[in-house]
Order: sequence, then structure tokens, then C-alpha cells
Amino acid sequence: MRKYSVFAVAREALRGHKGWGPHWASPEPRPHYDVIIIGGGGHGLGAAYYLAKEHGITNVAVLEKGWIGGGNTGRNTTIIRSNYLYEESMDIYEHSLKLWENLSQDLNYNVMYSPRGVMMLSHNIHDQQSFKRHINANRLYGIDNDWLTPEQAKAYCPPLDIAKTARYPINGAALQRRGGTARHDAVAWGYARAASDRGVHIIQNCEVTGIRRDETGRVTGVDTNRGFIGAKKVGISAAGHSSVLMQMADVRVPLQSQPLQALVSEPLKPIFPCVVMSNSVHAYISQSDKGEFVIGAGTDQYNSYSQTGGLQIITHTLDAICELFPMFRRVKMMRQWGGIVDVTQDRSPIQGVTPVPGLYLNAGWGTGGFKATPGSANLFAHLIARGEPHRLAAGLTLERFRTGRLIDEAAAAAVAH
Amino acid sequence: MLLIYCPYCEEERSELEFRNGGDAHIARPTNIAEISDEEFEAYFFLRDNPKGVIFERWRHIHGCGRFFNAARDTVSDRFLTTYKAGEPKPNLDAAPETSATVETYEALEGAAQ
Amino acid sequence: MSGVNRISGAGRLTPARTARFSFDGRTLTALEGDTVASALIANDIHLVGRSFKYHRPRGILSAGAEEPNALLDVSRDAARRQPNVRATVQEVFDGMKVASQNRWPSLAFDVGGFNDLLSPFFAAGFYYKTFMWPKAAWHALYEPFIRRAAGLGVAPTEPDPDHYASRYAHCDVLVVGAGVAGLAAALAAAKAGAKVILCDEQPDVGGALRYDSGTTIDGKPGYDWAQATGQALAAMDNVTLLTRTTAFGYYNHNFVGLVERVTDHLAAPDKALPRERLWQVRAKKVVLANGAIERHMVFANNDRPGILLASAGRTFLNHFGVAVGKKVGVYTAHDSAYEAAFDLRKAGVAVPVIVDCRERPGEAVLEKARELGIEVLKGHSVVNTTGKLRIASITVARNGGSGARKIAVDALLVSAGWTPSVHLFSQSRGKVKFDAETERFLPGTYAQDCLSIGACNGTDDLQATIDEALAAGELAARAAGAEGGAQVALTGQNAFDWTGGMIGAAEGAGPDTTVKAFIDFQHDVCAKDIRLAVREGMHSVEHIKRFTTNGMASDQGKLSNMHGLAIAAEALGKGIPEVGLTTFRQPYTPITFGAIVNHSRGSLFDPARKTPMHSWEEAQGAEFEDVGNWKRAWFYPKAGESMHDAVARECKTVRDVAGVFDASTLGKIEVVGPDAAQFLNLMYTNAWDNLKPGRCRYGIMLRDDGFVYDDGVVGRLAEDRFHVTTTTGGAPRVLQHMEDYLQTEFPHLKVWLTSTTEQWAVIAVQGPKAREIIAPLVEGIDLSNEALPHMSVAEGKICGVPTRLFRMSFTGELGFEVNVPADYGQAVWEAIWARAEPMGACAYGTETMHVLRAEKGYIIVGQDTDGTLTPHDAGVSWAVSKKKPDFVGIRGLKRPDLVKDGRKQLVGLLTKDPKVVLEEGAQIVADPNEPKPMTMLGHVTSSYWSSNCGRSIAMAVVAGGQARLGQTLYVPMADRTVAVEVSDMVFFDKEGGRLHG
Amino acid sequence: MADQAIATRKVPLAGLRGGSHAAVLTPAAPAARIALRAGKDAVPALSAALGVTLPTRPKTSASTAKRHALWLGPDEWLVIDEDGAELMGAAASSGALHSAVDVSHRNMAIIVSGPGAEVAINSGCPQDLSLGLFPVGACSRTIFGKAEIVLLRTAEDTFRLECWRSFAPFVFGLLSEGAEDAAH
Repeated sequence: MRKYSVFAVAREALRGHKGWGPHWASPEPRPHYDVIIIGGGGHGLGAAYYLAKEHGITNVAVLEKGWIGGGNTGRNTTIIRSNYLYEESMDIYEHSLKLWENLSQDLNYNVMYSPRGVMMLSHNIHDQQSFKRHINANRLYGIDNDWLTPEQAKAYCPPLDIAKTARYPINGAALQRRGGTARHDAVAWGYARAASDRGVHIIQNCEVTGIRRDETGRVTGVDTNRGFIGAKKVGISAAGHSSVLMQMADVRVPLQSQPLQALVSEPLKPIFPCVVMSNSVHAYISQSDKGEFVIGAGTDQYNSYSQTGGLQIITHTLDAICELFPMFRRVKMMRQWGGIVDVTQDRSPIQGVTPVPGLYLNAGWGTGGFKATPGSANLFAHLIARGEPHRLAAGLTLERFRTGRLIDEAAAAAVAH
Repeated sequence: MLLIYCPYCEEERSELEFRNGGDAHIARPTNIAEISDEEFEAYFFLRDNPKGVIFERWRHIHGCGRFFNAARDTVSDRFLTTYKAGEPKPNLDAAPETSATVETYEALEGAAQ
Repeated sequence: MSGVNRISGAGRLTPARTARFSFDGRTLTALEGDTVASALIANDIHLVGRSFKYHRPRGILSAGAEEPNALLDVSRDAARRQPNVRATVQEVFDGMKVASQNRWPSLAFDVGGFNDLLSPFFAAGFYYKTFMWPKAAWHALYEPFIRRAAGLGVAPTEPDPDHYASRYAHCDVLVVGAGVAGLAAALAAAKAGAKVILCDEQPDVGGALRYDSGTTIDGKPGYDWAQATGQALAAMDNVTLLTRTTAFGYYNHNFVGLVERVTDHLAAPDKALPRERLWQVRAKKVVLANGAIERHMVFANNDRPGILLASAGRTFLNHFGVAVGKKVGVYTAHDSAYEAAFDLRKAGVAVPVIVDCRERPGEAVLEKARELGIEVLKGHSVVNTTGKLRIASITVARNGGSGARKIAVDALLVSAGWTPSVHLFSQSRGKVKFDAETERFLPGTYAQDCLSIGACNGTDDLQATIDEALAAGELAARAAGAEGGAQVALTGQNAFDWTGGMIGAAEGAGPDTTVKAFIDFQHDVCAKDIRLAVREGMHSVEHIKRFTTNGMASDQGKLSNMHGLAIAAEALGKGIPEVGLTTFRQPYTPITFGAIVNHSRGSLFDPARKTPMHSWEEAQGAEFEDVGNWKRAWFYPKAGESMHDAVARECKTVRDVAGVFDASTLGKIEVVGPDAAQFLNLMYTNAWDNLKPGRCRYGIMLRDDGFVYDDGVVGRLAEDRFHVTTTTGGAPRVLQHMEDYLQTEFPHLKVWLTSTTEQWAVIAVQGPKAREIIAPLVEGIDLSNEALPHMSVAEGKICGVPTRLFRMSFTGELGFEVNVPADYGQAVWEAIWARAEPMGACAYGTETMHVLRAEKGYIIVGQDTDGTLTPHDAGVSWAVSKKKPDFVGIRGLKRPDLVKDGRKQLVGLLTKDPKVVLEEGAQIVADPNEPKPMTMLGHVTSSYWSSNCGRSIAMAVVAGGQARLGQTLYVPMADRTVAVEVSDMVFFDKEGGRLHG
Repeated sequence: MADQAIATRKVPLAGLRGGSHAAVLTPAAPAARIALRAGKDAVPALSAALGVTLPTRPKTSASTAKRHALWLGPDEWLVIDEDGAELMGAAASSGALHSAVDVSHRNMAIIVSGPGAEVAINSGCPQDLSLGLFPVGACSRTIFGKAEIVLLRTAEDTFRLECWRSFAPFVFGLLSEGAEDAAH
């Protein structure tokens, strides 16, 4: 793999950039792999990379039905943070954040991880109680998360309106300074390039249509639109399509696939220095390096694989944004889009073995998948290589829906009395 | 914003008047206290989450207040039919098959023929 | 004089009606009806902006919504400033201020232009390959540098003073686009009796007829026919004609969003008018007649100011009466551009040359060119241009490169042909098909109930368009149920039939070149960038788009997508349909957040619900807290009192004398019917059959998974009538939860639910003197302990109005909750207050309520529980019936993890130092010296200073808490560690004697 | 007790008037209301007892002079008596199985009248209110911005719009903006 650097770019600049090769190879699939990962998003590509890098398993294929990074990896609002409440969540998101901090160097690909701070606005006493609970738990766990007064919040993010007369006045904020954003496409491409360099096959336009098992029930490979491909182990990392793939192995999973929408504004000169989220008014916003406001909306209320949703969801989100930032009413929406998020009832992910030997599942990341990318990929690789979960992901198994040991981040932010 | 035919109001109304109620035809076991952990998991958590026709519940919460059922294609978001709560799952063979003919938005991405 | 380039006698504006505006501080004169673009060109100004990446000088390219370059900052006043306004859409009004963007210090001399020299370094995707060392430098150094260069316009900094409106609308037929096709379709549909909405983004109808000069319809000049037809339509009762209105989004089930720009073109708009109006249209049929967009030619240095689309040149001339230059060249691959040359020539403008890259242009236009004496260079191409801030010359060569010569021009009109606008069709999730012969994507498979007609459907011939439109209009009307009679017939004639068109790089910008042949002007994407992306392994059109940012600018690729696609296909060695299109997403053109949110602001953002006693509380100086949508009185500070003082006083007063509290926000549901008790048996963990009328019981409600969902006191008013209360925040979801089970699981039960939250104002009177306070006001109810003991309810009158009087307590004191019909709430409250105040009682708010209940160990669902606690965890096992065969949650409660030892359980905490008040949300550990990550046992859910206990008190969930009573645990805070002892949860009046007065 | 003054009634939006020449907004006088629930079998007896025929078709109402019965759902009606007459007792006298709950104070009503009434309401209500689909006498529970309402068309250009009392300021505020827009 040719090393990327400022010198390489300068050298190429002098000769019309004729010397660059492909980011990743596009080989024909082999008849058999040690591991097949279904889903060429950040999680799947990353898992392949870590299988090769940390577990020495390089006879790996990533099968992607469309183009890599084209699912939720390329559709999200790129927020990164780790200030979750429960140990299981903190474990995995903090593991991920630590990987984010070195990811560009590790991959020799600039993923533009930008720790510009993620600020969550508190609007009432209940928010405050909930945020303090997070902050205290995070501090004792070694994760940064600070309580800010409204004035401190405004100093950190000048466009904030902290007037007490607002419909939802701000009574404080929780700030994770190490939180921030990264460039979503770069994550997929960086992992793909680094994995490909280590021998992983990245096979695009390859849709899995069946999961084959032998008479003992063990996975033997997958049927695809490009024929059967054998494998000793198969990992599913297909976000919204997890249920569809698991059904191919006759396993029902506790997942629902729903549209999640987002939008960007026209590009404007930088005015917004960090990420701001508000659970009470349901909105989050940051400004990209190109100057667009990147704004996340909520999920539509029904299951859908359409990657579209209703205007009312966008409206609801912009209501909130304009209420928090009244000067943004003249800003224009340039593009809206949707992805398919797979959500569990406890809003926490599933990573673990399945009832089918040799079949592993990484799913249910809901709206939190992008921030988890390196951590999830790293631990999923461990799971596939070792056949059992890493300590940091041990609580994320499917089993919890039978035992009741849920990791209910949503419930922890329960509605006020 | 979907347009949903309420079988009680006998009229199509905006999605704004409705609330989705998840999968239809999942009856709460009458002997629920006795069922196994696995059965409880299946009842409460496990879902088909189909890519294609889903049978789902809606409540006309800001209308007649009634829960009813719908068959909808989760790829096109088109409703095949809606019917009153308590009525059996309709036989959709009679209804036009839409999932095969409606082109998906997703399929559009990066590919047109 | 309204500009040196204004041609006398040309155009449709009235010379006498002028408007003055400023551009970068320079005052200019325009005519009413001008766009900023036409006015600037009239004043011979082409240079209007700088590109995003290289800061190249840029001019006006188009005359419509597809404009990628001419984005300006337009303001009426300081707060009414709009960045990134397309000069080609914005109409001039007298007094408007216009400024160029993305340049410093000035438009003509822009320091950022230095980037253009460095452009070899800034190739597509270069930033992925560098800026990685040292590690911290990305965020600290490189990113701030890149961000400084980001964006075009400057974001508004003041709250928007304008207002926006919204209308939901329904129609039989929505016609998008009021060109020939749209007008004809609307006419046919309207005459058939359909309810029609016809919209167009331009200020007037006509579409392409606005620039056209040679078409006649029904014997009239096309534009005149369009205006007459528009007026006729507007006069019909069943037609709504909306101009300056963009159909921006086609959503599910024929829901189409339109934005009408109401005042942005007016010099002194009526204050009552909204700036913009959002139309949310649900149409039975949608007819898409949104035309086609002309493409530019892709050649070296094709981005200089003064280079415009040919149709734009015609629009400026024929509609606005403005010539784009004095010596105007034409470079085309399509016949349509010839007509621009003809129009200019006829208006007296020099047209030195038409360069046509085709060997065989259309015969008719060639003949006409000869007749007008315009030189046509067939089989030639423009291979370069000169001119720093405005085009000065073109270099023309025979295809293949020979015979290059320079021709001086001051403007160049270009056309590579027309791209049907399938944006809305694609948004509707219809699937396009590629027409190989004409090299264009056309509507293929429809996903919704719509039709495409005219240019957006690939129909080129005028009469064919008219016929298609009339048929579609009538068909749509009939399909929507219209039964009216009149059929419409129209004949049209155009001057020339058009042929030609090309996509991709033109001569001289091919694969082996490094010239800057721009595809996406705003993002500075050149043909060579597309090729680089392919070379780097980006083989999907989506990857190419994302790697190069082609089509991602504010015009969303209206001009660039097809060119980019063709170049990518060539580089990939694939056919265009194999490569495919990127996705068309809403909105068609950018729309303001203001239009989307319209009325939603301040008090209309979200209803602020206030109780019947709110104004009294406000008058007493209460501070309020938000609970859900409710504003609740939080505490009542007296002059000089802090919150702490006020709450301490209120707490003491309630226990020493009495207090009056507004509990109206508690959810209330009336459960009525012969099976009411049986239903409650299923919904709550408790048993209800044995509750006698007139008595109350505290109930716990679970979800089926066994976790606490809500709680409240339920009073039985009669055998078949219960008065159920819920938490304030829980009211709507509890009713939904109950309805869900009632309608879908237990439909056999004869019982009905009605929300009565707002029927009743609730005045809680609590404390030793509670009975004394209310007794004289009450009629028909015996308030004695014997007749009305703790947890009972009676109906009677208070202050002469009906009441449901509950004897209950959330304070541990003798207490009553007086329910009166809401309109009487304030009067009854005042009557109670008139008795309470002289006795030394106080009004108290939610904070005191919280402290008092905590002193008694009463839980608050949602604060002390969080959706992960069972009733056993919450210490209310006594409320869970062990006899009932079923209730919601019965099975969930038995799951392995819910019954295992060591679960987090609710307990009391007493700090070793009684003066220390723990922080709510603080975490609890056993070993304060354990290194991080520490093992957390639980957290503090409620914590207060208790003036009645003379010390702090707290509630917490602690792993295995009920087995830890008496243990010492620790609460490590940032600045100190607090030692605490685990206790039971009753801190005051442990025997509970006070309840019974 | 005898010398206690009887509590005075304070209605939401008291004294407010608003709207535009296109759509005038007037808070309605206090009225008696019940939320009535019953099966089909009980309809004749309840109709007789209440003196107004309970409609059984969706989106329809029945009225006598001052009493209106609005179909809200297949087993649900909102009965309004503009004179404030006692309705609970009347329903009880039917002898039929039903649930009647007094909601006189839960709801309040705003009368929207004028040529722009439809447009004013459509500023926040997604239903088709054209006369063909929502004729005089039509009624429906629906949504208005972020509030639930019940609409009753009492004349070609007049609607009675019912909402819960704490939503009244919001509903009146949004209606005011809609009425203003309807005038332009």
C-alpha cells in the first residue's frame, strides 16, 4: 500500500495525480473464505481490518450488496461521544472513542476525527438529574463529561440562546470535550483500504440471498447474486437489514428497522463550534468542515426499508433547532435523506453469538452506530476470531432478551413526574 | 407523511392523526403467567421485521381512537389494506402484489436501468 | 437609464418603472421585474462571486433556479439578511442591498484566489491523504484552517423578525410547472371540473415561453397565450394558481410540499404578510410538468464570468430586455443555442461566431444563421478562454486540434443540450430509464399516482407536448373523480425543431488533459477530478460523487450530474445506465427553515399548559418549573428568600400548620363500566375487586416486561366507576397503554376510559390544620376520620360547586385533595386560601412536595424509578397481588434477571455528616479508593435538605440495597468523598400517625 | 356554610376576541358536555334520553336547537349542550349500558367564522375541510398544530372548534395566525 502523506500528495501534484492507485482492490470472490462478513459499512469493514491486523485472519471477504459505506455509515450525522450511563455502554463507546483518537494514524487515512465537544442541553430539573447521573457515572469510570452552567455553555457555543424566557430555557449542559465528529465516508474508505492492503477481499454489488448450514446446523457459507461462497464463519453487520439476513438462518431477532432522517443546510461560514444535542426538544446539530449545518431528526414511527420518511419528522426537528437558535430560521435546508436504523427495545446493541454455530451478529446500533464504529468493529473481530465475546462486549448478547438483563439507556432518561 | 385509511372512519387521513402500534396479530398469551422464558421472549421481543409486507397496528389516536390493523409494504410504504381490530389476517393473494413491482428508492441509489 | 446593456424595445419590463439597489456598496438602477441577475448584467456586471475551493472569479451562468455560481447576500435590513441567494431567482426591489460572498478583501481582488495557484495540490480527496501528523494537529491546526475556508455566505446572526405561514391543502390535480405543458394540463383538468392547484417557481407563468421568441399557440405569441391562460385559470373557482412557488418535495402518498415566496420581491411588504408560505398539498393526482434544464459545455476554463447558458442569454434578452454582452459568441452541441444567436443578432448585438462541435447541426438553424449572416464553425470546439474577471476571448479549433484561432468576445453562450428534470419524479420513488438515443434519463416506472408531461418526460415537439398535456390533464381529472364536460383543444407552432446534445467532456478536456474543465462550478469539480476518483478505485457513482463532491453543492448537481456521470462512465469503460444516477433527494431547491417550521415559534413552538390556578400562583410570585408541557409552581419565594429558604419554610409550615398545593396536572382517567374493576385488576399489580366505593388505593402499573410504568391513587366512586390518577408526565402514555390493552387484548370487557385530567382542578390541602381550613367550605360531606378516613373519597359540594373530595396524602400529613370542575378552580383555591393564610398556612410548590414525600419515603416514578426497576426493587412489593392469575407484567417479573439477588433496590441514604446534601445523580461505591473504572453500586435518585428532620435525606438505588441496611457506602464527588449509611426510606414520622390527623 | 359565596366560574380565554376579517375567532360560551361511550344497542335508548339522535355514521353529528351529538368513534360521542343543561342525569335515565363522563370543564370551544375559516383552520389541521368532504354538520376529532381538537362545522363559513382547556391559548394563538394569513 502506498503511504499517504503530504509529500506523496505534493509529488503527485506535480504530475497530475496520475500515480495514485485504487484505495482498495476489487477482486473476484474466492470459492471459500475463513470468514465472511456481510455488510460493507464501517462496522463490517473495520471488523475485517481488525481480524487481519489483530487476529492474523486474512482470508476474509466483506460482502456488500451495494457500494461500501452506502448504508448508515454514509448517512449519519457523524457524532462521536462515549458519555453513556451504563457500564456496558460506557465500555464499548469509550473503547471506541479511544480508537477514534488514533484512527487516522492507524489507517494512514485522515478520518478527520475532530474532538470539538458534544454538548447536551438540559432544559429542566429532570434533565439535570439525568445528566448529573451520567456525569457522575462517567467520572468514576474515567470518562470525561462536565456540567456547564448556561453561561459556560454559551461561552463554549456562542449561538446558543440562554434567555430564561425561552419556551425551553437552558438550565445547564453536559459537555464531553473529547466527543465530536469525524468524516463518515473516510471511515469506510480508510478501513477498506487498510483491510484490502492486508489481504481482505472487498466484494461490492454482492447481495447475500441465503445462509447455508450443514446437517449439524453449522454455517457453511452464503448464497449470493454472484453464486455460493463458502465460509467457516459468517458475521452479519448489516444494520437495517439484520433481521432479513437472520431470517435466512431461520432466527428471529428483537429488532425493528425504522427510517431515520437527517438534513444539511446550505454551506455557511463557520459559526457553530461544537455539537449540540437536546433530548427535551429532540434535535442535534453541528457544522461540517464544508460549512453545512448537519442536523439529525428522529425516527419515523413505523418500520420501513424505504430510506425515506415524512416531512413532519424534519419539521419537528427544525422546530426545535429554530427554537434553540432563532437566527437560523433564514438558513436553508439543502438536502434531506434517510437511513434504516435497526433498533432494539432497550436501545442498546446486540453483539454476540447466535443460535446458529459459526454465525455471529452485530446489530441493533440504532442511532448510535457511527460513534461505535471502531470499537464495535474491533470487538466484533474478537468475537468472530475467538468464538466468544470480548469482556467489553459481554453484556451485549442476544441472551439478555430472555433473561431480562437489559441495558436500557432510553429508560434511564425516563419521563419526568 | 403517510395517508392512512381508517376502517372505522371510512376515510383516508393524514399520518399526523395516527400512532403506529407495532406488529399486529401478536396475541398476549392467555396463560401468560405460565409460559416459559423463551415463550415470553418470543411474545415480547422477537419480531419478523419483514422487508416486504408487514402486518401492523395503528391507532387513530387523534381521530376515532380505535386500534386497527394494516398490511403495508415496508419497501414502498404502500398500504395494501387496512382492517378492523379483531378481524383475521386478510388473504393478500387476492390483492395486487406490490412488493415485486414497486421499484424501491434504495435500489435507485447508484443504479438505474 | 437602467443599465448600459438594456436594449431599447426588447423585453417585457416597463422602462419607466425603476428600482434602485446596491451591489457591494455601489448603487445601481434596475427595472421592476428584474431579477438581481438581469439587473447586474444590464449594468454590465458579470463578476458576482468566487467559487468554493479555488476562489475562481465567477459570473451568472443561468437565469433560473439551477444557478450554481451567482449566490449573493441579500438584505432588507440587518435582521432580514439572507445569504446564498440565487441572483437569478431573487427579484429586485427598491432599496435592497446585495453583496457578493466568499471573497476578501474584495470581489475583484480576493486573497483566496491564491488557492487557484495551489490547485494541483488540492485535487479531489487530497485531505484524506494528509494532515495526519502530528496527531493533535488535525483539530488544533489543519481543521481550523480548512474551516476558515468553509462555506459561502455568512450565517444570519440575529433572530429572524419575519413570520411564515402554513396551509394544508387538498386537490384533485396538482400541476407542477406552468409552462406550456403545465398550463395546458391545468386547463384541461380544470375544464373537466377538477379542483386544481397549479404552481410555478417563476413570478409569472410561461416557463420556457418566457425566453422563447418564435412560438405561437392558438395563433398568439407563446408568452401572451401563457399569460392569458394563466389569467383564465386564476379566475376559475376550482383553480389555485401559485406563482413564485416551488414544489420542493414529493413525499409519500402524493404529499407534495410547496414553498410560496410572498414578500421577498416587495419593497415595502405589508407587515401582516408572511415572508413565505408552506403549502402541504395532498393531491389525488400529480402532474409533473417541470421542464428541462440546459447543460453547459465542459471545456477548458469554461467558468469565466460572461459565460452563460444559451437559454439564459435568451431569457435576459427576451424577457428582461438585457443583452449579456456586446460581442457574444455561442458554443453549442445543440440547435437551441442558435436561436439565442438569432435573437441577439436581431436585437443588434454582434454575434461573431457560433461554434458547434457537431459536424451536422440542424438544417433549419443553419439556414437561418446563413440568412442572418452569422458565421457557424461546424465540427469546431472552444478549447480555451481568456479574461481574468470576465471572458475576453475564446480559442476555437477544429475538432482534433488543428486551426486554432482566438476570437474576441465579451460573452459566450453555451449549450450542451437539455436534461429532463426528473427530480420530483425520482423523489416520488419512481424509477428512471435511460433513453440511449437521446442520452437522457426519463421517467420509467411510476411509484405514485402521478404523470410526467412535456420536457421533463422527454417530449420535445410542441404540439406533442400540448396533446400529451391536455390528455394528462383530463385523465388526471377523471381519475380523481371529476365529471365536468368541456374538452380543450390547442394548436401550437414553434420556430425550429431542435436536434443535438452531448454529455461529458468536450473537445480538449479529454482523458489525457489536465485542463480545468468545470463540471460542478460551485464545488470546483473538473472533469479530471472525476477521472482521478475512478483511478483511485471509486467505481460507484455514489463514491465518485462523495470523493469529488460533484453535485453536492447548493444546486445539488442540476447542471453537473449528467456530465459527471458521462465522464465517469467513460473512465470506467461502462455504459451510462450501468453506472447509474445518484439519488435525487428533497428539496428541489434549498428552502428556508422558517418556511418549514412556519408558525412554530415561542408560545406556538410547543403548548405551555397552565393550570386553572396559574394566574394566582404567578401573582403570588411563584417560580415555575417545566414538567412535560406543564408549567408547575415550583416554590413561592417571599421577598429576599432564596429557593432554599423558601422550601425550608414551606416544608416546616406544612407540617406545623398546613399548606395548599396545586395538584391539577396529575393525570386523571375515569374508568367506567361493569367490568371496570376487572380491567384495573389487569392493568395494576394490585387487586381492585375488594375496594369499596368511597375508598382509594395506591396502584402500581407495570409494562408486560415487569418494570414499573406508572403509579397513582385510584378512587372507587361507584361499583362501576373509578377515578384513576397518574403521574403528570405519564398521563397520555398511561391512557394509550390502557386503551391498547383494552381494545386489543381485553376487548370483551365492558369498560370505557375517558381522560378527565383537565376536567378537574385539584387543590391539595395538607397538614394538621387541613380539615379546619376546608371544613366550613364543604357541604354534604362528613370530614371526620370515621366518615372519611385516610384513602377515601366522597362527592359533595365546596363553595357551592360540585367536588370530588379525596382524603389522601402525599406528605404524610392529614390531607385532602379537593377536585372541583376546572373553571371553578381558582375561585375555590382563593376561598381556601382566604381561610388558610390567616391560620399561618402557606402555598407550596413542587419542590416542597418532593421534600415532604421523600421525608416519608414515597417514591416518584420517573425520578426514583427509571424504567429498569420492578416494584420489588422499588420497595413496593406490598402493592403486588400474589393471588391474581393475571396482570400486565406478571410474567415479565419472573424472568431470571428480575428475580436474582443483588438487583438494584431503592433504599434511604443518610450522610454521615448530616449537613451534607448529596447531589441527585451522584454514584455510590463500596470502596472509595478503587481505581477507575470504579464499581458503581447505584445512584442517588432524590436528595434534599429536610428542615423537618434537621438534616439531609436521600433516596438511592443500590445493588442489593435492602440487604445493606446499616452499611457504610461512599459517594465520591469531584472534590470530596461523602460517607453515607444505608437506611430505610422513612425519615419522618415512622409510625405514620400524622396521616390520621 | 350558608354565608359562603358560591365560587365564580373563570373560563379560559375569557374576553378574548381575535382573528381577521376573513376568519373571526370567538371563544364560545361555557357549555355542558359529556364524553359518551356505548355500544350500538344502547343508541336508541340514549338518543331518546338525551333528546338528540346519536349519529352512527363517521364524521356526522346531530343537533337540536342547542344540543349537539358528535360522532367521534364507533362507540364514542361528544354531547354538547350550549345552554349548560344537565347531561349526566339524562344519560343515566336511559337505563342502557353506557359510560358518561362530565367533561364540561375539560373542553372549551372557539367559534371560527368567516369566508376564511377553512383556511385559518387548515393552517394547522391536515384534514380536507372543503364543503364537499366536510359539509355543514360534519365533525371530527383531529389535530391542529400540536394540539388535539374536535371540529364541528355549524354553517358553511362557521366551525366550532373544541380543545382541552390548557391548550386553548396555543390553539387560539395558532388560529390567530391562520386567520391573519387567510385574510391575505
